[in-house]
This record gives sequence, C-alpha cells and structure tokens, in this order.
Amino acid sequence: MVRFITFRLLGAIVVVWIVSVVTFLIFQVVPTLTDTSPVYYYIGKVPFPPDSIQFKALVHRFGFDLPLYAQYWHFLSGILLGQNITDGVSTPIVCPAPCFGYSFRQNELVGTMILNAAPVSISLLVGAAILWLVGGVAVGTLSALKPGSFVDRVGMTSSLAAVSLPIFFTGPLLLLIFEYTLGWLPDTSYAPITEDPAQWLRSMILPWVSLAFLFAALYARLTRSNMIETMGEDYIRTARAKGLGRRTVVVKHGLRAALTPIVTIFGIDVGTLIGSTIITETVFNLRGIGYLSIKSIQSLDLPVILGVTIIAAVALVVANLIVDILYAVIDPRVTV
Amino acid sequence: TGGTSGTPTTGTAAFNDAVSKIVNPSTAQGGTVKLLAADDCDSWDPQRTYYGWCWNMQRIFTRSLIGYETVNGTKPVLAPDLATDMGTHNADFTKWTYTLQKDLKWSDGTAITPMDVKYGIERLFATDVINGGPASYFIATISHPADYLGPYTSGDLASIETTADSITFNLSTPYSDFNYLMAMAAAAPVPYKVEGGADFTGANYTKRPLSSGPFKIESYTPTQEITFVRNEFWKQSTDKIRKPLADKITLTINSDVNDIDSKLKAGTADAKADNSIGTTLQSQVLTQPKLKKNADNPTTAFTRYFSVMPSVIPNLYCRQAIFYATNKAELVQAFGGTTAGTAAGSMTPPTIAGYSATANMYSTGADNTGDLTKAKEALKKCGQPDGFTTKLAYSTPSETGPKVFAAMQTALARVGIKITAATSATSSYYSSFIGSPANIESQGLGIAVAAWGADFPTGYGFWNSIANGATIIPAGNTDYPSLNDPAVNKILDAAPAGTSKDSDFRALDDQVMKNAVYLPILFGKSLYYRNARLTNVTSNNALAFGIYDFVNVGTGGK
Amino acid sequence: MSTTLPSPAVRPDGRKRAFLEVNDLRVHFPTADGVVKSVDGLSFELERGEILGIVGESGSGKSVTSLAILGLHKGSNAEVTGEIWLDGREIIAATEEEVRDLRGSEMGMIFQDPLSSLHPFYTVGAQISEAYLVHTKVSKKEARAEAIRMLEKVGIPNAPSRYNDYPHQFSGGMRQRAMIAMALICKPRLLIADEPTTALDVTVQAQILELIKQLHDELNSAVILITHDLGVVAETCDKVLVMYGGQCVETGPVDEIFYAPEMPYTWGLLRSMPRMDRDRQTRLTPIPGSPPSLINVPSGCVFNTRCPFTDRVDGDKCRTVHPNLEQGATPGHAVRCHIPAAQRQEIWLTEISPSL
Amino acid sequence: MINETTAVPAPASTPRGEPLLSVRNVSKYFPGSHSGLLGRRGTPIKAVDGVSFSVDQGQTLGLVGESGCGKSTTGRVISKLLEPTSGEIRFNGRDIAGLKPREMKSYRSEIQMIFQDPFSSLNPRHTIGTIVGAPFRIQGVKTEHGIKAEVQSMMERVGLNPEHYNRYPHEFSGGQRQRIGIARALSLRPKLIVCDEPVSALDVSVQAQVVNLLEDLQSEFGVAFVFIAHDLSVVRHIADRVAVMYLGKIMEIADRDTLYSEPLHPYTHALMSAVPVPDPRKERRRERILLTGDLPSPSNPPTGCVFHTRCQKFREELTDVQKNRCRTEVPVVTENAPGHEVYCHFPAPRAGLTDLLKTGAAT
Amino acid sequence: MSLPMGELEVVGESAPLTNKTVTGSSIVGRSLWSIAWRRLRKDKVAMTAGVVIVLLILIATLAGPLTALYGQNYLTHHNLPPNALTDSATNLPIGDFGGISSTHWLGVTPVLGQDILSLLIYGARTSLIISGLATALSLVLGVTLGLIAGYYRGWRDTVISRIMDVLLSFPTLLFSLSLIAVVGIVNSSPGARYAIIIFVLGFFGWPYIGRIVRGQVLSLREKEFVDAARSLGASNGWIMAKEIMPNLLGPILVYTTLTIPNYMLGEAGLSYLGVGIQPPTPSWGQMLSDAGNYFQVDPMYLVLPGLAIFISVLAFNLFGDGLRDALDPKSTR
Ligand SMILES: Nc1ncnc2c1ncn2[C@@H]1O[C@H](COP(=O)(O)OP(=O)(O)OP(=O)(O)O)[C@@H](O)[C@H]1O
Ligand SMILES: Nc1ncnc2c1ncn2[C@@H]1O[C@H](COP(=O)(O)OP(=O)(O)OP(=O)(O)O)[C@@H](O)[C@H]1O
Ligand SMILES: [Mg+2]
Ligand SMILES: [Mg+2]
Repeated sequence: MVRFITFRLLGAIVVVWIVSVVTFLIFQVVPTLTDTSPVYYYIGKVPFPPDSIQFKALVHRFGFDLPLYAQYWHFLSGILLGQNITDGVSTPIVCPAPCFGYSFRQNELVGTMILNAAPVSISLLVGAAILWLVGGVAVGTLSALKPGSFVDRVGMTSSLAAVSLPIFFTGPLLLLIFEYTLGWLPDTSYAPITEDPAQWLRSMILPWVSLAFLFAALYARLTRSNMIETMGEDYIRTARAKGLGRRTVVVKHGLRAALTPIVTIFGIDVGTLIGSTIITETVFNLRGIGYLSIKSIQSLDLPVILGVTIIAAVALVVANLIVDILYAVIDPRVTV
Repeated sequence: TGGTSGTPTTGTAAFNDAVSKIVNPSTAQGGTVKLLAADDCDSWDPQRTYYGWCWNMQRIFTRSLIGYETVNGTKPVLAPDLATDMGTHNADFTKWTYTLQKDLKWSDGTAITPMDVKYGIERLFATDVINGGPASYFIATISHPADYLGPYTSGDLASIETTADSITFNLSTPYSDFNYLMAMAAAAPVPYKVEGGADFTGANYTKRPLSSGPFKIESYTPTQEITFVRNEFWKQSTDKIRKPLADKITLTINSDVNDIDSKLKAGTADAKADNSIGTTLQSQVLTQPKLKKNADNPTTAFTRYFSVMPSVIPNLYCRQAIFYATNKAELVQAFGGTTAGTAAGSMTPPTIAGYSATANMYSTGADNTGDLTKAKEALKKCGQPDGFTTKLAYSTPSETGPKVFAAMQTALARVGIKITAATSATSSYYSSFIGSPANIESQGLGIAVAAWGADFPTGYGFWNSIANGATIIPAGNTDYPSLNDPAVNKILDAAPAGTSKDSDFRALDDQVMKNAVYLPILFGKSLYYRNARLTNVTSNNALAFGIYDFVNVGTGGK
Repeated sequence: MSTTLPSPAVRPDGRKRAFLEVNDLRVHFPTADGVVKSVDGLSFELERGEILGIVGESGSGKSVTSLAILGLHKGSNAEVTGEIWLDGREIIAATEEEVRDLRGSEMGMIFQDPLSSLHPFYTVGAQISEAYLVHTKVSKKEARAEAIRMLEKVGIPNAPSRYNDYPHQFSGGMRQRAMIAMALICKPRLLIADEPTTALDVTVQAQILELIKQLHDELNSAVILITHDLGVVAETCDKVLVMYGGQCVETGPVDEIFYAPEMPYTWGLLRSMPRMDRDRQTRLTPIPGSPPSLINVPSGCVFNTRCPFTDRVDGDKCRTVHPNLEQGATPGHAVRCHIPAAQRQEIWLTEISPSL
Repeated sequence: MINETTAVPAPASTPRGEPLLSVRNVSKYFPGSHSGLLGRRGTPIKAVDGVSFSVDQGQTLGLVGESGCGKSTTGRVISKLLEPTSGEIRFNGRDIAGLKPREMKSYRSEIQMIFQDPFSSLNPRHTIGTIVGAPFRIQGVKTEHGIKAEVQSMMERVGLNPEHYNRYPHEFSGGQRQRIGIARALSLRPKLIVCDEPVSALDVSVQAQVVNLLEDLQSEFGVAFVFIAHDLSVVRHIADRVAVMYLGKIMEIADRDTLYSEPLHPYTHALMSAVPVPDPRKERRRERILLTGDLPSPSNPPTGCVFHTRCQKFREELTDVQKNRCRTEVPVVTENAPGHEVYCHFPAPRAGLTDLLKTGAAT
Repeated sequence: MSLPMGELEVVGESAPLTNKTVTGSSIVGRSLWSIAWRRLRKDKVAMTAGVVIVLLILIATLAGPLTALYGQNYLTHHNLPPNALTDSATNLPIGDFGGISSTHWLGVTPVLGQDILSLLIYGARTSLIISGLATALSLVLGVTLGLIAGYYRGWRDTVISRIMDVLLSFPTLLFSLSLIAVVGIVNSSPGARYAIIIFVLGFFGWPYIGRIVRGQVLSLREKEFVDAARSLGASNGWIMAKEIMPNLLGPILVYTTLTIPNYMLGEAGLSYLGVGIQPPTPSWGQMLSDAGNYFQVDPMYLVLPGLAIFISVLAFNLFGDGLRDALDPKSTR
C-alpha cells in the first residue's frame, strides 16, 4: 500500500510538473512570437520605448532578462522552496513554499489570491456535490429498480434534458425568475458562511441548484446503468437466495457495488471542477477561483494564470490519487 | 448613520440636472455614501492609477499642488490646492515654483512638506517598482539624469528643489501646461521615505496609501471593498475646492452589473462610481420618468474613433472611402445608443481647445448613415472601384465590440469594402495588438476600434500622445496609425512654449483629418444614476467621465 | 392463499403431499422476439433424504426451474404459473416476504459459478454469517463462530483466518466450499445445487460431490442436483429428471434411467458421450441437429426434430400431438414419448444398449 | 478443390523417420506482475516448463490436465502465437522456435488452431464467408474458382449450408460455430491443427457431432492434431497418444491404450479415478483417490517433483527417504515401455483402478 | 495482399456448387448492424431525435436558401429610421416578445435589430461544424492512439497512457481559455480562431475516446478470433484494420453521437465567455452571452438561443442513448 501510494504520488508529481512546463512555455513563449515582451502582459500599457532604461528596469524586475530556463527555474524553485518577492524597496514579501508567484498587476501573492477565492469555490462545490450525489444516486437507484417503469422513464428523460441544458442558459433563467421576477432571492451577493450564514445560503442556492442539476443528471444515469448491471449479477441472486430482505439486497449488496465506480468518477469530477467552475461563477458572479482565472485570463495576468492552472492540475491529480487509494480500500480485489 | 432608505426622499431634481447644476444643494453633514463599482481600481497608489474614475476617487483622499475646481461647465478650471497659488514660472516655462500652504497635515498628523511632494513625483521615475500611472508625462518634462530611476535606486533628483515651504521644478523642455500635470493625482505627495509604513512602501503603497485629503482609508480589502472615513487632520480652511459632507464613503466592488442595477433601483446603494449603469437599468431609466429624473447623461470628453492604418491601407483615397462609407448613426447605436454619445465630425471633443461643432471633413450625409457616392468616388481614385478587404480590430470580451464590427461590416459592404474581425484580449489590445506598429502591419489590421480622452484638458494634452510622430514606440504606442505628419508635429512641438492659440489646435485637427487616419465616431456620454437621497451632487467634468464628484456628496445627514 | 385450503399438507386427491412438490410449473419470459417458454409444464416430487438429479442440455430450463422453487422470479418480468409446494407451503402464490423467510432457512442454493456468486466486496466469512444472521436471532459473534464452524466443516483449512479473506483470495474449489457453507449454515431441508461442479476440475469436482453427499447424509435434507453431466448424476443421485426444451421428458430412479431408459433423448445422451468405462467406440453416435428454440417450440413432441425414431410412430403423431408424461415400465419411472412402451424397451435392448 | 500445387506451398517432405512436430524441452515463462517502483519484474510464471513430445503426421496427440496446468500455453507455443522462452520446436524438420514473423508466414498455413470458445473465436462483425475466406486473403492464396467457391465447398465439407455464406456468427448455434472455426482452420490444408478444447463448451449431444467431424476430416486430409482437453473420456476417444500435464510439466505420456489401461503416474491415477462415469452401480463401488489441497502457483512451484505436495502416494505409501527424493529431485523421464514415458520417481500401476472403469458394467 | 472485401460477392458466382439445395437467391444474413437498426427503428424517442438531427443538419447546410426563402438575413440591421425595429434610446426591440412580427418570426436582437431566426439558423451551422470537426479530431487521435496502445501494449501503451493521464489532468477549460487568449495575440484571424477552438475541444477530448478504445481493444485482442487471424499469419495492421476495427465501430458511433453535443456545449460555453467564435459568424453561445446583458428587459433573446442549444443537444443525446441501447444486446429497453 505504502509503495503503491509512493508510486502514484511520484506519478502525480510528474504529471503536475509536465502541466507546469507546458503552461509555462505556452504563456511565456507564445506571446514573444509577436516580438512583444511579456512585460506588457504583466502591467499593460508601457509608455516607454523598449530601449529606454525605464523599460529595461521593468524587464529586470520581472526577471524577463533571464534566459527561459532560468525563468522557469525561478518559478519552479518558488513553488518548491518558496521565495521572497521584493520590489527592492518594501520589506520583501515572504512567500513560503509552495509559492505560486506574485501578481504584479494586483500586488498580491498568487497563493493568497487563490486562498481568498477558494472558500467561494469550495462552498459552491461542496454544496452542489452533496446535492448532486444524493439526488443523482436516489433517482438512479429508483429508476434502476424498475427499469422501464414510469419513474424510470421520467427520471431518465429529465436527466437527459438536464445534461442538455448549459448553465449559462439555466443560470440567467433562474436569476430572472427567482431574483428579478419573483423576488424570492432579493440579494444574491456572496457572504462568507462565517459572517452571514443566511446570506451565504441565499447566494449559493441558485448556483448549487444549477450546477447540481447538471451533474445529478449524469450521476442518475450512471447509477442507473451500474445498478441495473449490478442487480443482474450472480451475487445479488445469492443474496436473495440467502433470504435477505429487499432493502439489504438493494442497499448493502447492490448499491455498494454499483456505487464503487461512481466514487471514482465523483472524485475526479470534484477535482476537475475546482478549475472549471468558471462558467458557473461567471453566470452567478461568484468571486471564486473560476472568476479569478477568467479575470486573469482577460487581463493576461500570467503569474495568476500559471498559478491557478497548476493548482487546478494539482487538485485534479490529488483527486485522482485519493480516488485510487479509496478504490483500493473499497474494492478488495484491487491489490496494491 | 447611514440608514438606507428605499424610497427617494426628494423629488425636485430632473434628468441631467447634475450636469449643469448642483442637485439637492445642502450643507447637512454626516451619513454614509455607498458607492458601487464593477471592478476595483487599477491601484490606490496615486502615482500608479490611470483609470479616470479612480482619479475621481483619489480626489476623496489625496491632494496635489493644483486641483480642479468643482464646476460643471464645459471647461474644467484649475485652482490651487496644496499650493497657495497657481505657481510661478519663468518665461520659457522651464522652471516652475510653488509655495505650500501652512498647516497641511497627513492623516497621521505629520506635516505635509515640499519634500513629500517631491518624493511623490520622484516615485514616478521608479518604473521598476511602481508602474501603471501617467509617469511618461513627468519623465518627459522634468529634467533628470539619463539613468535616474527614482528615489529607491537613484536617490535624490536634483532638478526638483525644495525649501521649507516651496518646491521648484526644473524642466528639460518648455511646458506651459505644467499646472495640469501638477493637478494629476500622480503629482500627489507621498510621505518622504516613510510612505505608508514599514510594509507599505514601494509597490505596496497601494495597499495603504496615506491621506492628505478630507477622507482617509479606514479599511481596504482588494477587489472587495474600500471604506473612507473623515481625516481629522484635514482642515477645510486649507482646501478651497472640496466641501465634504459625508462621514463615511464606502465603495463596494460588485461584479454583477445586474445586481448593481437592482441595488441602485432599490435605493440600497447611492451611485455607481466607475461607469455607466447597466443595460437593464439604462433601458428602465429611459422609459420610466420616476427613475429618469435621478439620472444624468453627461459627456465624457472621450472620443470614440477608428484608427485607419496607413501601413495597411497606404492609399489615402482608400482610407477616405472608409471614412465616407461609415454609418455613424448606427455606430452610435452599437456603442450603446443615444445615451452613449453623439456622432462626431472631428476628433477634438467639446471640452478641448480646437473643438468645432461644425467641423466634418468627411461628411457622412445628413442622417449620418454614410455618403456612398463620395465613398465610391474615393474608391475609384484609389484604384479599387469594387472595394477591397481588410481587418477591423477590437478587443474582447466586449459588449460593444461585436456590434460595432457588425455595424461597420454592413456599412462598408455597401461600397464593396469587406472586413473581417481581428480580436485580442483587452489587456494586450492597446499595448501589443494595436499598440505595436509591427503587429498592425503583420496582421494587416486596417481599422482598429479605439477611444481617447485627454489626460488633461488642453489641446496639447489631447493631441500629443496620439498625433506627434515623435511619440511613436514599437509597443505600447498610442499613435496607433503611426501618424507622423511634419505639419502636425510642428504645431505640437511649438505648443509647450505656451504660445499656441485655440485656432492652432483647430488647424491641427484639420491637418490630422486630412491624413484620413483618425475616423471620429462619437463624443462619448455616460448614463449615471444617483440615489435621490444624495445631496450636493454634480458632475465632475475635470475628469473625462463627467462622473459625480463624490468627495462633496452628502446624504442629508442620514 | 394456501391457508384457505383445509389442510395444506394434503393434496386435493387426499394423498399426503411430498416434501417438495412441483405441479405443472411454467415459467415464461415475454421478450421482444416472443415469449420464451423456459419451463413448460414441469412436475415432480421429492422427499427428504432423496437426491434428485436434473439433467438436460444448456438452455433446457434447469436453472429457471431452480430459481422458481426459490421464488427468485418474483419481481422480474417472468410469468410463473403452476404450484410449488414445499413442506405444505405453496410458493408461487406466496408473497415475496413469505418466500424470503423460507430462503436460506428452509431452502438453500449453491450456484454454478462461485466467483461471480460471491459478493466481491465482502469477506467470505461475513457473507456466510450474514446468511445465518437473517434467520436466527444471534449476536454477530455467535454468527461468526457458527460461520467458522461451517467453514471448517466444508473443509477449509485455517477457517478462522480464512474467514476474513475475500472471495478472490480463494481458489475455485474453496469458493464452492464457501458457497456450500453459506447454503447450509441454516440447515435447510431443501438444497438446490445448480451445476455446482461444472466450473471445476475433475479432481476438485470429486471433492465437492463427496462433500455434498456427506452433508446430505448428515442433514437428511432433500437435494436437487442440476447438471448436464450424466456421470455426476450416476455418482450422486437417487432419482433423475431429464429435461429437454423446458419439459421433463423422462424421470425415474437413477438405475432405471441408466439401465432401462425409455426416451429417445435419454438414449441419445447416453450414446453420444464417449465413455471411459467401456471399450472405445470407433465412432460416437451424436444426436443430430441442435436443441430447439424455446420461442418456437416444435409442435408435437419437443424432441421430434432430432428424434431418429419418429418413423416408428404411426402417422405424424410425433409432429402434431404433444405426448403426455406417462408411467414407464416401472412405477416412478415416467416418460414422454409416443413410441409404445413395449417397442421402446425393445429398441433399447436391441438397438441402443449394445452400442453403448 | 484447391489446386494442390498452387494453393499450398509444396510441403518440404518430412525427413524420413522424423515426426511432423517434435517439441524438445520447451518452456514458456510469463513475466510476473510488476512489483517495486522501477518496474522490477516479479517472479516469472512458469506456465510451461520443459515439455517434450512429438506428433507424427496424421496422428492425434491428446493433452490433458487440470485448469491452469499449461495446456493452452503449450498449444499456443506450438502454433507460434507465443514465443517459447526456451526449447526447440521442430516442424517438418525445421526448428521454428526462433523464426521471425516474416519467416514464419509460410508455416502459418501449415499449423492452424481451433479454439475453445465458439463465441469469441469468430469475429461477430464478419460474415461466415469472410471468416472462412480470411486464410486465403491473409496468405494471398489464389484459388482456381475464386475464394467464394472454395469457401462454400469447405463449408459444405464441415456440414454447414453453403448458402449461409453471408450470415453472421450470432445466427448460428454453438456447434455450428465450432464447425465454422474448423472450416477456417482447414481451409489452407494445414498439416497440423492445434485444437484447444474444441468441444468443452459444447453440449454433450453436440460434442459428439464435432468429435466425429474432426475424426472424419483427419482421415480425409491426413492432418495431425494436438488435441487439448480436460475431459479424459473425449481424449481417450480421439487421441492416439496422450500426454498428461501438471503445473507446466508433462507427468506421463503414452499411447492411448497404454495410458488408459496401465497408468503409472500417481497424478494420472488421481485424474482417472475422479472422472465420473455414467453408470450408477459402478459409481457406487468406486473408490476415489481424492487429492488434497490446491494447485500450487505456477510462479512458485514446489521443488523436486511438482506434484509431491498433493500426491496421495507420497502421502500414504512412501518412506521418508523416498519422500525426500520427491521433494528435492526433479524426476527425469523413465521409459516404462517403448513410448510410455513417466516423470515420476516411483511409477507403478495402481490395482483396481482401470478394471473398475472398464469391466463389470452390470452386476 | 488481401483482396478488397467488395470483390467477394462476384468471385464465386460461376463456381459450380454441388449442393443440391441451392435455390438461386442466396440467404443474406442479418448483421449486428441491421439488428441494431431494427431495434433503433422501434425506439420512437430515438427516431424522433434522429429526425431532429437530420433537420438540424439540413438547416445548417441549407442556411442560405432557407433564410432567402424566409426573406431575412442576419446581416441586415433594423435599427435605424425610417424602419427601425429597435428603440434609439434603450436599444431594445420595439414590440412584444422581443419584436416578434410576421416578418421577423422570432423577433430581432437589441441594439442592431438583427433577425433572430436567421441568426439561429446560421448559429446551427457554426455549432455543427465546430462540434463535428472537433469530434472528428478527437476520433482520429483517440481511435488511432487508443488502438495502438491497446493493441501493442508494452512501451507504446505506457507512453500513450501517460500522455492521456497528463491530458486528463489538465484543467481543460482554464487552459483552453488561456490558450485561445494567448494564441489570439499571435494570430487573430477568424480562421485561426475557428481552428484553435476546434483544436482545444478536440485535442483535450481525445483521451476520453482513447481510453474507451484502448479498453475495448485490450479485451478484443484477447478474443480468440484475433488469435485465429494471427495464427493464419495476419499482420498487425491487418488484424487492427480488419478484425478489431469493425468491432470498435459500435462504441465509436455511440461515442460520436454523445460527443457532438458535448462539443456543442463546449463551443457555446467558449463563445459565452467571449473567447469563442467571433462575429460576424453567428453562434448560439455568443447570442446567449450578449443576451445576458438584456435578460431582464428582453428575455426572449435569452430564451431562443438557449432553446436552440437545448433542443439540439438533447436530440443528439437522445439519439446516442437510443443507439447505445440498440447496439447493446444486453440493454433493457
Ligand atoms: N430473464 C430471462 N429472460 C428471457 N429468457 C430467459 C431468462 N432467463 C432464462 N431465459 C431463457 O430460458 C431458457 C432456460 O434457461 P436456463 O438458465 O434454465 O437453462 P439451463 O438449463 O440452466 O442451461 P445451462 O445448462 O446453460 O445453465 C434459456 O433459453 C434462457 O435463454
Ligand atoms: N499471458 C499470460 N500472462 C501471464 N500468465 C499467463 C498468461 N497466459 C497464461 N498464463 C498462466 O499460465 C498458466 C497456464 O495457463 P494455460 O492457459 O496454458 O492453462 P490451461 O491448461 O490451458 O488452463 P485451462 O484449462 O483453464 O484452459 C496459468 O497459471 C495462467 O495463469
Ligand atoms: Mg443453468
Ligand atoms: Mg486453456
């Protein structure tokens, strides 16, 4: 087990490293194809000619006068060892490992920005995940127990409909109905749960529902097909032949096996979503990691893009890792 | 204090009142003004901010030697602020001296000295540490050693001399508009060497800038909220241009424009500080009189225009064909409708010297939808009677960009000119997309959507950055068409000597237009909404947006 | 429903019911292509202490029958009719709850593929004690002890430690032993073993059959052993039921079936297999053709399409008239065939028996 | 019919006295599952470990043994679906063990396979015509009347309706599918066919049809079979010589009659005693040799004689000295009679075993 | 080397057949495809969805003639006097329900007053082209690499599987957005934009199909018919092309019908975020993005493109679902 985890961990690190290299290269190299110094992406308008000392001072501060590998090493060593961000004047900002760099546009450590944004995204994700998991598994199980029944047909048709509805359509629609027309949710601006739980809930309900709606549909379908397959397995017949009650058969024997692959998918979905709540956060104006990333993309704030991309990759890889380990725990056939 | 009231209290103000007068004049002190903005300021460091609405916010807590009087005429008027008077200068405008008023204090109680003023301006040279503001004006004007890089690395700048109560600037070039530079937030003082305190020097000053004005920052959470409370060390007696009433001003960043709109409508917020109100409220304001009377639609002194690139379309007549075929009436729609501006015949906006209401060298017809006959003639002269193909550049994401493109595409198609879209993210758009002459040429960007408002309201301030061939740089360029016309350059080079008359700028405008590289579309307007409870509301025309002068706004004591 | 009868243990004709009685059992599956008549009019009786072997080709309805006895078709789309009496209780009309109570305690079942029949996520021990726990009011600890005892009984070495193993950690033979332990832990009076040794090697098969016989002797339960291997039947069973196309074509005591079979299909089976215990034949004698489709069951005798003796019957009877299951040469021996009884015996003695 | 001279490469005539196929000391080890960080290989699985036997032209060698003992692997090594780890496979006088795929190609048509699973051995997306015609297309063999005619005559030969040329496998029963597989294997007129449990998946009533067909085809085409099965009765019926395998090794190999009448290896005894016979009275009198324990893992086989851990003779009859020999010494072949090879330290017939099987049918 | 499959039918015509039962018309088998088709035909929902898809494709290909027939096109703006359909101050369509009228069946857009129906029709074209090409890219990469990985295993499998792992660990949306933004600086032409969108959708999507194909191939290559072909001397290429590929077509087809709607949503999502297809090319996502500014005052503008996306995506999903059931003999419906 320990060996398995170590092995997977090493693999995960390699994956994240590759992601970091690719991202770094694309964002540092591609813009230079236009003969434009990346300085412009760090601070926007630079009214000095490239040969002026003012311009060169900037280039130096951002480290663009270093060769590419050195820039990458600087970035990487920042993550691994931490670094001190200094403008040469103020007390240097201590950025301990893992240091994802510094946004010169926002005068903020990228790590801090991500940390500040994280609660929003996590609120969104956790709430939605609970909703979709519970809802999806319930609908899927009910459908699977009587395939072809009315419940099944309604459940599956509506879940297909749900996966066909993009959030950027349902989101504004929900807002239009519940916030602006019915006025049930008069103010949906975010407040941290620690400060104003009621407002937090108010701000999260619509995003949760629209995100969960989409995923619940996927999970309902997955649960249904897994469950139908599982309920046809020989060991279910054995369980019934033992004289077990229907609930025990369905839940203990059926769901247990049917949900195991779903756990994997769930872990990966949650991992992926950390980096892709962009649309949900855009639609509902939640200033989480998704919002942070789209803003930094729009302003080409490269350190932030790089940081968020790597964090998102880490989240995904960690989710994968947890899922693998979890899988080995819940499925005894997996020998590690 | 600061009780919110959902219903407007007074009902006497009318649409556009704040543009020409003071709405709800009052002297009642106290209360909290609640402002909203879709985005945080680029910086709260006075030397680093370049957003127009942020200069308006700077007015709340920073002062410079010179300032703008709060008047809502068409022309902004300068007045002494920290200085006792408008300063003195030598004959050729190369040496400027100002005397500071007595009894000026920072919000921490220490005195504001000429050294602080000097230090603030020296910081502009430290481009490696702080950046983003209008530093280039100062660097180009104030004489300095070639390798001077600000106080942090290069120490003292000898060309700025200070005494106990005065400060003298030695310029490298005559500069008659120097007072306008001194009126910029960028010329605000910064505590000499101390700055905002141990952790808030250099680039970090933006997180806790000290206050020299009537309000000071109580708290600031970047991208979320900034709160101003009264600065007890500020004295009304030293300040002729500010008459603060409120106890507190809050600015909440809310990226949801729909949400801002509904809060404004509900009266739970007082005004949107950064820009026009959202599309929804806009259409409601325009159709519901009870909302409309709380709205204003001032001009912004911004000219929206197309830069038509000679490097891509070298033939003058081809460019002229574009000028004639343009459908300005529809472009006004595309830019947001009649509340977003009025069609422009030339570049100079009404607030700038040289403006002429009748100038319209390339008339697009009575209904402003384009003069197709002239356009076709021009095409013939150009040798491409059937039209040609080029690209139109605009930045994304943008609500108006695609519509402007569509309007332009339809208009030009009428004479056979075909355009395709070329887009770039906003942040790279001005710096390296159309701000790079090489990129314009290599990507064949024939036309580019742009807007320009002067950093200070003089003819020179308006034109120099966009028309003086000497300002062309490989990237971050603002003379997008790379206009380098000796006749134009000559007028601009002469201007700093202070001898230029309004008629010179009128001629300059004509001369620029003859080149057919700047295609003016509209003189911008913005639609603002004020909570009916606000008192003393008036547009600040000194700043390019005509936005409310928040420093003087009150809430009737509530 | 069974309660409305005067005495459930007595048949309408007044005879005492056998321990297990199956009357005219039909199991039909409606499918897109038509109704699959998996079992069509099957009847048999079984007393405690007896071992009944059911033989027949793949798809002849053996498993479907056993599932019907356990009431496991309830809740599926299967149409089950007829009567199944177990110790005086009727199963087909009973509710799922009533039958559920009987499963495991009154009737146990061993399935063909022990790996897929054991839940992969639970330990073998837990699955066995679970079977014990549902039917007896004991603590988990006691159930565990009982399960370990049972594992030992079926010959699993180191039972206490193997208790915590997962099915995949067991070898094929051990899995089948575990299945047997699970089926027998509540000492059911009816044990159904559906091809318990088909997936196993001969040497392991011998062990398992030995075990079943031994446990049967101990518990004196009734056993139904389903198989397609006549050798296994010969080794283990007291009575045999030969199924073909969802029907019983011949049934009787084991010696009768092997030494005096009367149905051409049974003959065919016996003839077609190469036998180790006889001299090597130069050529095998297969049954021509292949088993019928259960959707389009041939009219007349189900076996008529493959039967080499249809011409021995007058007219087209084999193809048109469905033969009844009638008593054969001895009591307890029943045959479904149109060939007259005497002629059947003659054919067996003169044509079939010598060629075996 | 195939024009012999064009259809099949002229057979290099078997050198006098040499068998068609001769397998010498062939082993096949599979890499064990990975363990360790850097993919260090685990202990290899010795699926086949030093087997030797030969098959004459037109003869059938039966290969029996329990599941996992390496029968299929042996078959696959012979037909070169797997490369042997070591050893020599002489086919038609030439060692084909180390041949490269291209050199192998001409031999491909001479050694064919019939598989166990009639479902997975036919591509469900191909018609019967395509399946049976594939050998011609793959080998690029020209036929006189076109492939279709050739295929249809082959179909007819194995008892399929040639009109079903355009049908798909799923439309056939198990027995018919097996015939299709046989037709495919035979279409290039191979000299040797490896049959990997060709009847195990079939019902008894159909099994006989296929067994008969194979026998007919053998006499018609003179093809040799390596017939893999676990059913001793079927092997007895079809094979000329029989090899008994256990844990990757051959235990005993002999002519059919010899083996069944006088088995010498304790493992063969156990196998034979376990086969149920359809005769209740005999069964009742039958005494079984029950093996204990499980099959050891082929990645960690017992030392000495691989069978000793389960050997009833070892348990019951041998002295400690003898036992020690079984534990430490790998038995070498002893040739009891000409052609009867036994790999056992103490081979001996077992009284009563075969008598019971063969005689005393009825009391 | 191998004969083309088509020749089979003619080869044997003249061959003398000894079989007495030959009746002339040869029996044609029912392939798994035709069985699947029969099942599919019975599935009313899937068939309806199929009809919708066909209609969608027709609409997309015949966008020009259709709009010409209807008499409107999206390039004409109805926002200026004398025939303005939008209000000059509010920029909103004049009239109820976003300006629905007998000439503009679904109304016009705010600001420019473009005909919404013709925008939707051309939007269908964009949606289909992008999702179709992206799917094709995914398929080509996924099938080829999945096949190679699953078939050869060994180092090729290791390399390809690792690449897939890495790609699946990419924060795809985030990365795509950034990539489009960055590449846009270098090449801003509409064609490049189209290409890059297809690329990011298709490129990040191939590992999904790659995994499916690899898994299928891993199990297929163990099937005895593969051994049969190999024992006949078939080359690896032959086995992959002739034995394995036909068995992959089913899953690939199902995957295709389920991927297209995903990419439709992907394209719409990118356009919604402002980095997708740029005007003048109409796109549903772009319309929704614009409609987000007006949804309180002109909800029709939001609802119409939303419904267009919904119906098309749903149709593909339903059809793919039905197809899967039809191809899967185990399915319960
Ligand atoms: N749920 C079902 N739906 C439709 N047909 C079914 C169902 N279950 C069984 N059948 C059919 O019923 C017939 C009898 O099946 P059964 O499993 O009893 O055969 P069997 O005699 O046990 O065969 P085997 O020896 O292969 O186990 C088969 O044709 C089978 O296809
Ligand atoms: N490709 C492979 N990789 C690793 N091990 C293998 C492989 N193929 C077979 N083995 C192992 O080799 C041993 C012999 O397998 P083989 O298939 O030859 O047995 P068999 O005698 O044919 O068994 P069965 O009767 O079950 O078909 C088994 O332990 C099996 O697990
Ligand atoms: Mg069965
Ligand atoms: Mg095998």
